[in-house]
Amino acid sequence: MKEQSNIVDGLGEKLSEIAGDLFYLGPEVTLAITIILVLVYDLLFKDKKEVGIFSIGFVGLVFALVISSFINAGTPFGGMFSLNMWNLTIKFLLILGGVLMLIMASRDQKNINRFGKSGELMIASLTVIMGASLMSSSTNLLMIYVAIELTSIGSYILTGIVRGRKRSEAALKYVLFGGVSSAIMIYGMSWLYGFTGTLNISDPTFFSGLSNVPILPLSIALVMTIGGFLFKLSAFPLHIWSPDVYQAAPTPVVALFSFVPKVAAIALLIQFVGAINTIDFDWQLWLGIVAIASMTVGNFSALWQKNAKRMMAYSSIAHAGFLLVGVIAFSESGNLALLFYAAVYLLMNYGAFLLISYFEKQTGSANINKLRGIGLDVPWLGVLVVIVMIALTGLPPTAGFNAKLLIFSSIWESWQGSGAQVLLWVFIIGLLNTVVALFYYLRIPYYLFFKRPEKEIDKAKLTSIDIVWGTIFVIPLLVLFFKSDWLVDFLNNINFVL
Amino acid sequence: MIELQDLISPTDYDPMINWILLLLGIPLLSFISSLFIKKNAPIWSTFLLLVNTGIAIFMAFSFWYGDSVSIKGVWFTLGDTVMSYSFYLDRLALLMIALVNLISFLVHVFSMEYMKSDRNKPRYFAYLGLFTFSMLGIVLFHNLLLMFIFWELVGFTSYLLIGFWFEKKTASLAANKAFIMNRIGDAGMLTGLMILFAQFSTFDLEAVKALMIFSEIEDGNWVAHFTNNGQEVMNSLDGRWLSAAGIALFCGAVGKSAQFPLQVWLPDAMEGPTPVSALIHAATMVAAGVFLLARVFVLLDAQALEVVAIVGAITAFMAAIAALSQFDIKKVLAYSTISQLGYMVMAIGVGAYSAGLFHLVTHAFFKAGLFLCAGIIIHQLHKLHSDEIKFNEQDIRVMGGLRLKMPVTFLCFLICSLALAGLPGFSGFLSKDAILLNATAWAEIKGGGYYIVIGLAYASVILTAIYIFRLVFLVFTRGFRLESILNKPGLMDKVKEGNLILLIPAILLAVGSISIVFGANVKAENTWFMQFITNPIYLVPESYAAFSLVDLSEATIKSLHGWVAIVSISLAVGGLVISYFLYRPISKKALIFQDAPEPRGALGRISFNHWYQDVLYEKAIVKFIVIKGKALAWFDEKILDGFVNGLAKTQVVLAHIVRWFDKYIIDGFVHLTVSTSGRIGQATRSIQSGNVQTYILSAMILLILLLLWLMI
Amino acid sequence: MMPVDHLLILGAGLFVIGFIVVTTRKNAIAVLIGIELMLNAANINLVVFSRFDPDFLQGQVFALFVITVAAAETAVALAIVLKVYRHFKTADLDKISELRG
Amino acid sequence: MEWGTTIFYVFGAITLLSALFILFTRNILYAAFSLILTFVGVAGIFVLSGAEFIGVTQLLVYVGGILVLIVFGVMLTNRVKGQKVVSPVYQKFVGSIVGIGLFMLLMKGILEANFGAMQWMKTNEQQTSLKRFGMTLMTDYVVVFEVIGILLLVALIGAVYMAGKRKGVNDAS
Amino acid sequence: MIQGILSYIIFLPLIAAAVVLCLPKRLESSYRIVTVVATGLTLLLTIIAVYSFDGGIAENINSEENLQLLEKSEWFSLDLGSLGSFSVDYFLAVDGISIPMLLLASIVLFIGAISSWNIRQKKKGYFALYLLLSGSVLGCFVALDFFLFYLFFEFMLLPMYFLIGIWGGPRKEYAAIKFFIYTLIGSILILIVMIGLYNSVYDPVRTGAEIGVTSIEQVQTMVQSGEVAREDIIKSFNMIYMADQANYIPGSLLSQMSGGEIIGKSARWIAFLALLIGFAIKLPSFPFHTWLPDAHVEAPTPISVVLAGILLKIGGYGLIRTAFSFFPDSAFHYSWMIGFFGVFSILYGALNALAQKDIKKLIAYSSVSHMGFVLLGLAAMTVEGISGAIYQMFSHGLITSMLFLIAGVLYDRTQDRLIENYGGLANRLPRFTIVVGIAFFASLGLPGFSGFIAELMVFLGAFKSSAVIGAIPQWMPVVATIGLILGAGYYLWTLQRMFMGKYWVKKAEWTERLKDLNSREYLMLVPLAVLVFWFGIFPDTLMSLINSSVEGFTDLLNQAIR
Repeated sequence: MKEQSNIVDGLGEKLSEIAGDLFYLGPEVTLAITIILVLVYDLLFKDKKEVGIFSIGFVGLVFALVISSFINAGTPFGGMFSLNMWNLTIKFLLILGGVLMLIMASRDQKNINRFGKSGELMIASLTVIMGASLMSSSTNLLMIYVAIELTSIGSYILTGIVRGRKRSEAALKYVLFGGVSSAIMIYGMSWLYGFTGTLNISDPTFFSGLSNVPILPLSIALVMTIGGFLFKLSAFPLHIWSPDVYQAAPTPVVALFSFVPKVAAIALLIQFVGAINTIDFDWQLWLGIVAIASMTVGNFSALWQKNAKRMMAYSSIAHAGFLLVGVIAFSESGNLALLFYAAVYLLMNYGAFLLISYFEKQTGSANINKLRGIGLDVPWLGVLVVIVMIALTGLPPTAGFNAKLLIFSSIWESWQGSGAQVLLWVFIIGLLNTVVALFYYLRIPYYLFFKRPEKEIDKAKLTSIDIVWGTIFVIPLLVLFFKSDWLVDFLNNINFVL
Repeated sequence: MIELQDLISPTDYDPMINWILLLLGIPLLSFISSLFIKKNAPIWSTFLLLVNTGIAIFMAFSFWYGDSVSIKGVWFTLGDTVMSYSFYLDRLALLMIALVNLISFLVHVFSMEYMKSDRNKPRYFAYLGLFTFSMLGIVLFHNLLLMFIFWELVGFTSYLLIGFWFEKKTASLAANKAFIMNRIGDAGMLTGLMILFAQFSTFDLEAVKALMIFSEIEDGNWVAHFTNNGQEVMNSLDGRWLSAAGIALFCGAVGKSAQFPLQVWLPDAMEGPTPVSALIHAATMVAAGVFLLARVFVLLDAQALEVVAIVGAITAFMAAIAALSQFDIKKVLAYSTISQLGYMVMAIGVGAYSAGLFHLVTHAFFKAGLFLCAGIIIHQLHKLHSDEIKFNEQDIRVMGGLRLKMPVTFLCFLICSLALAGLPGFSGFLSKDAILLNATAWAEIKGGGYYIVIGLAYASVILTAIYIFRLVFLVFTRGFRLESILNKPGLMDKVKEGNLILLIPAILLAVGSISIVFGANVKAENTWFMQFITNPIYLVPESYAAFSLVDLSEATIKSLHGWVAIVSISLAVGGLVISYFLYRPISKKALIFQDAPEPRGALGRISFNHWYQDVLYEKAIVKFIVIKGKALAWFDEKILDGFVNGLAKTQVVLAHIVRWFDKYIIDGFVHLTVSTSGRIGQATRSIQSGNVQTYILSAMILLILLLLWLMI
Repeated sequence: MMPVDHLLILGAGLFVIGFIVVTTRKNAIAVLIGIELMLNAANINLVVFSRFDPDFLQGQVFALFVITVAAAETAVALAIVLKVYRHFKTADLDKISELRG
Repeated sequence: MEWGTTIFYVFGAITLLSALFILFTRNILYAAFSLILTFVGVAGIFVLSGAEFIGVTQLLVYVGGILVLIVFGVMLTNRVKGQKVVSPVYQKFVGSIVGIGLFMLLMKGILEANFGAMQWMKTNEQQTSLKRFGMTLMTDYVVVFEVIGILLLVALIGAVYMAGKRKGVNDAS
Repeated sequence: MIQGILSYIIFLPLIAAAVVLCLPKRLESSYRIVTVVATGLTLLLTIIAVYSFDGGIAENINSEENLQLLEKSEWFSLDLGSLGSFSVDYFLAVDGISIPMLLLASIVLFIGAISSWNIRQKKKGYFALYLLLSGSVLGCFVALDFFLFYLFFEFMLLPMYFLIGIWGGPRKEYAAIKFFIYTLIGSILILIVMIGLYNSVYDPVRTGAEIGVTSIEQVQTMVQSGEVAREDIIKSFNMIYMADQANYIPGSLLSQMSGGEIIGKSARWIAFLALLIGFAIKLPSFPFHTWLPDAHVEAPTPISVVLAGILLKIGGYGLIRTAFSFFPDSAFHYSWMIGFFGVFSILYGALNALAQKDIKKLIAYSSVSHMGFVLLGLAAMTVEGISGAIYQMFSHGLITSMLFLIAGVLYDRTQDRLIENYGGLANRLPRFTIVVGIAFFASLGLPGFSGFIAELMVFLGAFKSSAVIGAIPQWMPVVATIGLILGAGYYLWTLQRMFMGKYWVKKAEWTERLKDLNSREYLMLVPLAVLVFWFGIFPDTLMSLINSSVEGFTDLLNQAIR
């Protein structure tokens, strides 16, 4: 850090340092540029913008993806970010999530219109991804706040921008809930600042500052701060907004919501709990309860949902709980398991939403009741649905099983190491939750295959390319079960660099 | 220390095995082939049985004086335990194969005529073949496990044969009853097998006997010492298991030999064809229990033997009482059979091993004879059936005076009856006398209440004479009561004597019931049978063997010899006389016998209903089990499954609770509090889900709660 | 100078008032006002702490950004409120609750 | 008591009272205008705490920007034809209970934490210069600054798009 | 011997499933041919495998040397950082415990395929699912890597779920869901233990390779004494290693030496209980059996056959292979309870069967009763008991398949399964009656049939147990003999009500539909009957395969208890 007396001295140095560090934010910069490009394109052309907007967005994202894989670990901008291979991988996954969302959106004319007629939806999506990508690596409370807000505002827009009574309602709820959550979070952050005098959580003074604070104010501050993260993670108790939003928003957008902000928040939590570990605050217990509650509430509430997307919202709440398990494990293996889980979750969740969007396309609604008997007409799609649902439940032979296996193994290991009861409960309740999960995940295949169709549905709407895409989304789930070492070794190589 | 493997190791090739296999193979062939060749099945299987009988008799004669032959082999291995099989041919076995084959053959012959008009003849003869096979199996194998297997097979064949006319509901029910009652006994026997196996690790009877000698009672524990493959083995069980083993094995006999309390199946088993009754339910299968007891005799300890004796005596007495008042000719004979089996069992129980077996053999002849005679009568009366003439041809109330029309049958029946009653000159006297002699000696030694046991036995003697001569008088003397019942005089003339195929077996069996066959001596111990088949040496650890058989046979018997014979003869004659006065041709009872009602007096009812044992079982046990089953099914369906469904429901409820939680605690916790604080009006207006403010509120509440949790 | 604690209590008071406004006012815009109050409460804290952090002024910077973001958020929120109003003809949140369950 | 301290308390009182007024009034317009007062109070506190720039920004952005937005919002979403723009109140009871509980909790936290005694605060307070502030903003926080730019841009586009009458992405439903 | 024969056995049905999926709809009638041929070839391969199996070489159940037809190659290996690394092997092999199960599975699957001949609707789905089911069932019995085992174990559920749920009876959905949920709860418990186990067990061979020591014993002593660094320890899913207590990482929760505890109870006990419940659900034992009657009643005939014939056996096999092998000490500790549940199931199932009106339900409850013998035999922990349990599984598989086929024969003709709706069928269907008689008497344990041998062994072993090893008291087998009587009771009663007496059926039109067995039905029933006879008369056919492995297994139990 610089001498205070001579501020202007070293400015040049500082600026060049900033310029040098800029590469670390390559993906974000790329996304920002893409946003501008989309905007400009949107302004320049009047009609038939679909191809242009899609290709700009796509190219931008892919470019960001490529760049993200070239970045090295480091702590650019004076410790505002802490990039390690782990959260770079997360970043990669986040951007990949964006790419896949675009692909999913391009499978449906309705969504093509939504995204392509005008650039806003694309811009907002890119913003969400950019925010999430920043979120995943920032170690500065201010940066965290801004990143979360960036993601949030993008999400509000994504929810609200498409017309519709329900969408507007959902967006309003979202924005109000989000506003309060972020207010709570920064209130907590302000205390943390008060405790430590620094916003940089990787700064040693942050940690030492926290160590001297009595437990009650410390807990208040941490709970409020983490509360803001939980909002992005849509974990209990700040999950309540998500079913409404998921039900209303366009399916590809929901897919984005269910992955990108969540995983970013998990990455953030990992950084954060790393900074507050071993102080008085028993964050493992706290997050453990949150994880258990998320899994339980998510799974149980999903049981009797009639709308597939709403059901998936609860499912994603439950998965937030599962992801939290990896955080709680708080170990190298836990992080690895989280990466694996995140990758698999990306695939299965996107797969699920893609297939739901197909059915939506076919039946015009995401209502599970409408799916009666379709499985027999489009058997291959039905099979894909079964695989995805099994993966989401976490049963073999899908990668969902390996993901659960790894993540629960890591919590087992942590428990063996520390003997903290909460870890055992997380372990047991988490696994038992799978049974509950099966109930509702199987409802979709159940309706697809067991129920008599109500009426003849128009099958012509699905093209073979749709099927191929569905397959491409789903098959890795099987492959990664049988050769999960491919992914794990890949992730391990990354970790070794760390 | 004795080596187990030496005892059970396979023997070298012995040509005897061929004979044995032949003996077993021919009936099996008869069974299988009869099923396929249909038309000529009766003659074919009878022929096969003739061959087999020939072989059996040939074997009996040629090997009688030789040493016992033992052939062993390995059936299968279970871990390092060798499950061996072994054949054992001693005199008892030789005698039994001859007896079984002979009677089976005679019954085959008889059946050719008796079952002539039945379209399921091949099946019938197949069953007979299977039965003979299984019965011979019991006799030839000298391994408890294999005996048990054939034991069950015999029960199974009996089930098939009792239920042969399966269209009759009573027949199928009787078959079930027989099988289940046998199964109960078998379950007990299986327990015995478990105990012996746990102790000796083998089922080979010879080996078990040899090892039994080396077992000891130590501190109330029954310890078996031996080496197995050179390794020392010390198996120890509580001493009471020794008695339990004996009693458990006896359970098998109780089932098969129709002893109290499982004897109820035998009277019902008369639903089967009469020749079957003669073969299975009189001569052979029911005697298998006695045979088994004889085989394991040396393994039974004092307690077990006591139980055997008491059960035998009780059975003998109860069945004899029951036989007094039956109207069905076969039922009388059935109860008689039970009673006589009770004698045999009691004989084993009192240590009269050879006497019991002797009675087995004599009884086989005269009881089979009685059944076949009854069969002839039934068969011939059945021919009277026509469109207008319908009656129960087994009911003695319709019979009478048949002596005139069926003289040969009458003669045979009479001889067998005399043998049954135990009058001198007939085989029954010899064996019964031997049993009573031993039993009396036994009671002498034991004293006290044990006299009651032999009291029952003596009482049965007189009762036997009464019921069997009741039968003789009512069936063969005075007029044909069917005429007066149906008001059709001259019906008597239509009754014919049975043809030779029917008669010859009966005649042969009757001849076998004359005592000369077993030696021209009035003293049982002087018969060739008692000479050759002698009491074995007792093997049970000494402290558990309460008395010495040697004492019993030598000293006491001699002193009792004279008067036991006298008492038994006078009792039999007394019975004959009573019977004569009650049922003689001109007695009051005989005159109106066609209208004889079911007995009304207490004793009569007990007798007629066989001590109400069936009723008791039906009411108490069967009902209980069925109700229990139903209750359990209900439990299973409603409670257990309901519980699980309940769990699922709970899950639903839980889901609802959670949703409710989501909705009312997360939404409505607020409202709840609102309403409790008296603002119901506002609450009703505001109870609305989907409200973002309640979301926020509840999220905050939950956050605070979580925070407080941490603080606690 | 006012003691730090007093200012913090003022912040806390503002935060709670904002929270109560958020949860009890039916009107969506009133809720937004509540949120602004909560944000201001946090800002007070930040600025107060920033007094002790003269080198880097992190609290002040934070407060500045909070204000900015709040502005952006309010803009978006109001746009959404208008949108909702077009559909529901009301801004009362208790009437905007079709998504539920 | 010094002057400065008194003014502090005055601003504090303004803030708190006007906030309470917001809490108790039902008229949203009153609330909105009362909010001005709150903001002014807060701005005063900012200025007195040595954050003049933030104070000014507070006034500019909040009073000049947000509040105008809010007032417009009120106008647009209520047919203001003479009658009062009232926002009904509900779940007052629970809301207040939770609020008061929260306040107690925060109070307790503040008192227990004893912020005044924090180690890092031992250094004496110093006046800060705007220049330093600017430097910090443009060096240490330049990324945030840029990101905020994007955020504002996006928010603006989104808000305009959503608020626009005939605009909004077409959708059949 | 064919190299990799076990893989062929597993993959043949899977490939056939793919073939069925690829065949166009116009070749619909060929699906069943493909299925029958594939399962038939599987059976053939299995017979070759059994033939080449040497029953005499097993010494110690927990060493790989006694395994035969071994195929082992690394499937994947994950390095989990702080968790250490673990490897999952593609590890197939058979020993004396699995080879009878494999044989049984092949036989029953083949019979089931034949019995699927007249499935009429949605053939492609049916046969593909059936073949998938076949592959996973077979895999379950030969997989010796816990991960692989679990894969097959779980993968069985889905095809079963659909087979019951789509082709089942009126309440198929309910039954399918119930089946799935029950089994899934079980498998979650198994999964929990599996995670605990692989975190506690290391692979001595790979670990040795890591530290450069070749002798397994040396590696084991080094690990036990803590000479090997934690990161060098390679964890393993290998079930054979898990059965050797020396392969537990010292200090790990499930290690016998370290005596880890969960909530104050021995962790090993709890793990054992979890496995026990997991497999007892599958077995099924009281009180986890209530899914069985529903699943059986609603499932189509071939699926009932497979379900009762094989799937239940996975419960028993799993107990032997996992719970008892890994935690012999806990097994001993809980043997009384296991034995009690065994006896209770025997009586409970039998009494329930007595009260059933539906013949399929009756058979289902009789399965509960018969599988109680498996538990009893296992609880005995003696050679006889465990051999008996295995034999009982094998024999029950054959007999119960026959019984369900019989129920199917009747159901095919009249679409009715109520016992009270029939009477005197022996008059009209004499041959069928003979087959029914054979099946019933075999099931009630008549000597000469395989069931008798099995039950006998269980009884002998259970009675011996208290003296030899002290596991279960003598009264248990004695009480269990009541089960034999009740078994006779319900079978004979059913036989009497349905087949004896005057011919009578509820609806007149059934009469013409009630034809005696056709040749396809003979093809299924006669071989089964012959096998039931064969294994009742020549037990050595099977015993020679399993003896030495069972001895090795009991040695393992004995060592652990001492």
